[in-house]
Amino acid sequence: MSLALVALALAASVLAILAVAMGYVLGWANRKFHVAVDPHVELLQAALPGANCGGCGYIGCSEYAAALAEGNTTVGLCAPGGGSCAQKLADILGVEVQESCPYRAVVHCSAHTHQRLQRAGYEGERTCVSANLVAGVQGCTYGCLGLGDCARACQYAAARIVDGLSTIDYDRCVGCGACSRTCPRNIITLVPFKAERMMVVACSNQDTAADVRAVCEVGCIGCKACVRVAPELISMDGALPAINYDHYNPEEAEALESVLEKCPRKRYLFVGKPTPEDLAAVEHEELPEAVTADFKTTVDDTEWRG
Amino acid sequence: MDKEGPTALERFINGVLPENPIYRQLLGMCPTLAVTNAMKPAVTMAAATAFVLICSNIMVSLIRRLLKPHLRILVFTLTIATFVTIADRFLAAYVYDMSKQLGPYVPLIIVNCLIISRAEICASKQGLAVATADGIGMSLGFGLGLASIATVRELLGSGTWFGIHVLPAGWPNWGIMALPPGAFVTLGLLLAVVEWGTRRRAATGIWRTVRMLWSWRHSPASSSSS
Amino acid sequence: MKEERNKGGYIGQAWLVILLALLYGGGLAGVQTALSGRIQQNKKAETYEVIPDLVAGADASRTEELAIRGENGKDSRAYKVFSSDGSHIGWVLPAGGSGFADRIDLLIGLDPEVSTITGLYVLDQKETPGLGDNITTAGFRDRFRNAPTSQPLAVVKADPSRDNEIRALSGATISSESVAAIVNNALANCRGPLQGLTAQAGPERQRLVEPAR
Amino acid sequence: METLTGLILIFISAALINNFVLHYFVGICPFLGVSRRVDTAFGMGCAVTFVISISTMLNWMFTSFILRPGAPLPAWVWRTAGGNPQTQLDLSVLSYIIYIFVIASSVQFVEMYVRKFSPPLYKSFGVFLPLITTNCAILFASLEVLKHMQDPANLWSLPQALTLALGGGIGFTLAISLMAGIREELDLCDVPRPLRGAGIALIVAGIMAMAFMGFTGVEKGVETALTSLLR
Repeated sequence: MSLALVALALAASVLAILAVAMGYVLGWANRKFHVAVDPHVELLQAALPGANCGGCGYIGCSEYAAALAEGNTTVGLCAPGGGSCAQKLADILGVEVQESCPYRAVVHCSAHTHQRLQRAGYEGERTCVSANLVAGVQGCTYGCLGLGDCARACQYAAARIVDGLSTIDYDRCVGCGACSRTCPRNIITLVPFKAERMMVVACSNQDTAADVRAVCEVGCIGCKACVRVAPELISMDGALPAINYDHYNPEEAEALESVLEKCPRKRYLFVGKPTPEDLAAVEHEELPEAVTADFKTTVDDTEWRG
Repeated sequence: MDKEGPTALERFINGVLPENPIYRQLLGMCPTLAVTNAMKPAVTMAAATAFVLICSNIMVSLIRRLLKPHLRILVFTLTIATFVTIADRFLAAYVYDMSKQLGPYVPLIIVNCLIISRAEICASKQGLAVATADGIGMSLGFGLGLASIATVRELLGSGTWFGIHVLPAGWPNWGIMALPPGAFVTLGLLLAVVEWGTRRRAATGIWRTVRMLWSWRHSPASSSSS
Repeated sequence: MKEERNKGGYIGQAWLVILLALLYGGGLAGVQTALSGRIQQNKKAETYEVIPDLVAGADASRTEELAIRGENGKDSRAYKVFSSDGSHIGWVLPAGGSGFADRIDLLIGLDPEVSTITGLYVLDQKETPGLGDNITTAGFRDRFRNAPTSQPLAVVKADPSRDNEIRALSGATISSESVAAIVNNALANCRGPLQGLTAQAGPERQRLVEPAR
Repeated sequence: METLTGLILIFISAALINNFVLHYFVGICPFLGVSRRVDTAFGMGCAVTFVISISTMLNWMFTSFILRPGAPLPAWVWRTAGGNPQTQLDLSVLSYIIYIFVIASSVQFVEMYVRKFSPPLYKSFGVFLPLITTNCAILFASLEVLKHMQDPANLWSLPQALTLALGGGIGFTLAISLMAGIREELDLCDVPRPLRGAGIALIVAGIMAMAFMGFTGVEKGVETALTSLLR
């Protein structure tokens, strides 16, 4: 037979045999090495938003789904998913949703640039993590640097730098905790929001009164007035008061109001969704019309992976 | 395929400049660095990649309905490997010295991320016309990228362009340009230049022409069926 | 039920892969038979074009390819070169070895008695551009012409005093030494067998053998 | 003795002198993409070394029995088919398709195996495995082996092919880990706007390639040293 014919037949048959062999081996391996994946996990993962934001304390949605399947975590931890997602998870697992309040980010500093004293002219890299390495960049060694690491880290554009201070937009914040992880000074914590607006300690300076007054016009001087007013709610953590949110009861407003008047530096703030009065205050300002990107390519928003 | 999916013309324009495989998507880096020490090998590689990319896009979009999800990658690789072997044998037969100079980089087109990603993103989902247009556009963009890097490296490296002496004889040839470090640095700087160019997007005229094409495609009068 | 379909079906599932494998295997074999003739031609032509330059007065089309067993037990190819009137006028010996950066492949032209080198050609090299790759220039290759093969070639920086010394390329000493080393190895390995073949062919004119198609 | 020096030479040349990434430009996509942090880079390097060894071993077997000119299988088939012994039937045209087929299947097999038997290992570098099928370094190693199997006189044995694969893999891990270390420092530096991301990574890779170029020519020195040492 001619060389061409035999070559053709041999080539085709070698490839076909290889395909069959590999198909068989892979099929066998697929069955043999089949990892017993709990069917629930896929269903749970489908119900989760899949943002892998870490708000539930697990590395990603798949981790949270696996933990849910094993049943050693509660249903409502998914901050971005919110109530609807919690309900879906509960249906899959057949448990009822216990009421768990959403966690939101809170910045424990409220001094704007003009209120911070002894600020050095910092010309380095415009990121908090770099500025934090420089010793005398700012009088207060605890407070917010205002260079926007948290704003960059937030997937939901909830954290913004307003006049040098990181402020959280509670309409957008889902409590994923990305900002609290990136802040080099660790002054952003996640607080369980039992009500629309919660009272928080808006300072994290642990120094004595004299040092605080030297570096900040509004910092908490640790005078313990608040602890005397509401001992079971507030306790001193070093030189700084800390609210115990388990005992925090949003209904009994008068106790909270009394703490507010007693505090000489007014460092107890109510943070949360804007109240009707706030909205009325900004009624007359017209909003900048949203500029839509004129020429978008699929490449622009893909995270570059080389 | 749903009607408002990308039309053939849009995929073609996208492939050449806005989503240029080398400068914007950073795909197919291995051949880009390896063969661009002179124009002739770069153009040959671009032609070979074009042939493989277009044929594999056509083939994949033909059999896209039969594909099983978990065997998808295996089928793509087999198809691409076949067309690469055909291209390699064709080069060895008709352009032997170029095939010797390109050496192992012609078979390496098989694992060129550009071709597999186009097969995955576009060809296995779109119709024949869109897939072919995308193939042509992407290979044109890839060729453009290769040619630009090869021009810089050959001019600085040996003062020639396609072998013709362009720079004056007094030009000291930068031997480094033909060597690996030259390749890395040239590509890095060119990426920076393109990045800087696209940043000043509104000003440069080129984007106005592309936007005009883009708006022309949107207007109903001209929406030809893809 | 998922288990069932999977067990019986994993070859069934892969029917598309097998079908494509058959199709592509056939296609490639077809392409191979169509183009292999031309590729063989190119490979052979690459060596045959150079033979007239290596052995003066050679007629490339009459060259005959032989397989000889070298002293180190490894057999390699050798080309018996005939002039246009059919008389045996020399040998061409392919040789290869490690150069400065990567492998270097050479063709060495020798006279029938394998006593002097009549020419040298560099087939393939990846030496440093601008320095090492000057070994392909005629200037360097001609330095090997008429060098004796009795004792190994030595590479010297200054002007060669004895006839088996070759002047090195400025700035590419290691490349020059590598080329000389490759030539020495090839000659030491194949000089005996080649001389044997010439002697065995003997004085009468070598009958002309149709060169391998 | 001679084969030992040969193996050491192949290893050193694949790992340092002709480094897969910095000399032959293969495996650049993961080299630029995954080298953000040293631990992920090292994980990627180990995954590549592991897969490159397995696939090169399998591909060596296919090459030596089917693909090389004058391989036993086509010769036997050609004899039984009664073809004249003058011409030779060789299947080298199938080499690319068989190599990539073996690589894709072995990556899938390794992924299933690692997922079943060592979940922690799978958690650390399992995510890289699908990325490896489109990695040029794996195929390049098999192509190098094929290049050395063309001349029936001096064929490469399995140890030699395996050493090349291991050397290449370790060279790749070395280059990608060095790159990751440098790029972690780069995050705190003030890189000009257009150079951010790929631009600066390539320039740093260029400087690293220049450093690795210092190794060319070391092979001859090592060769002479080893031969004199072992004599």
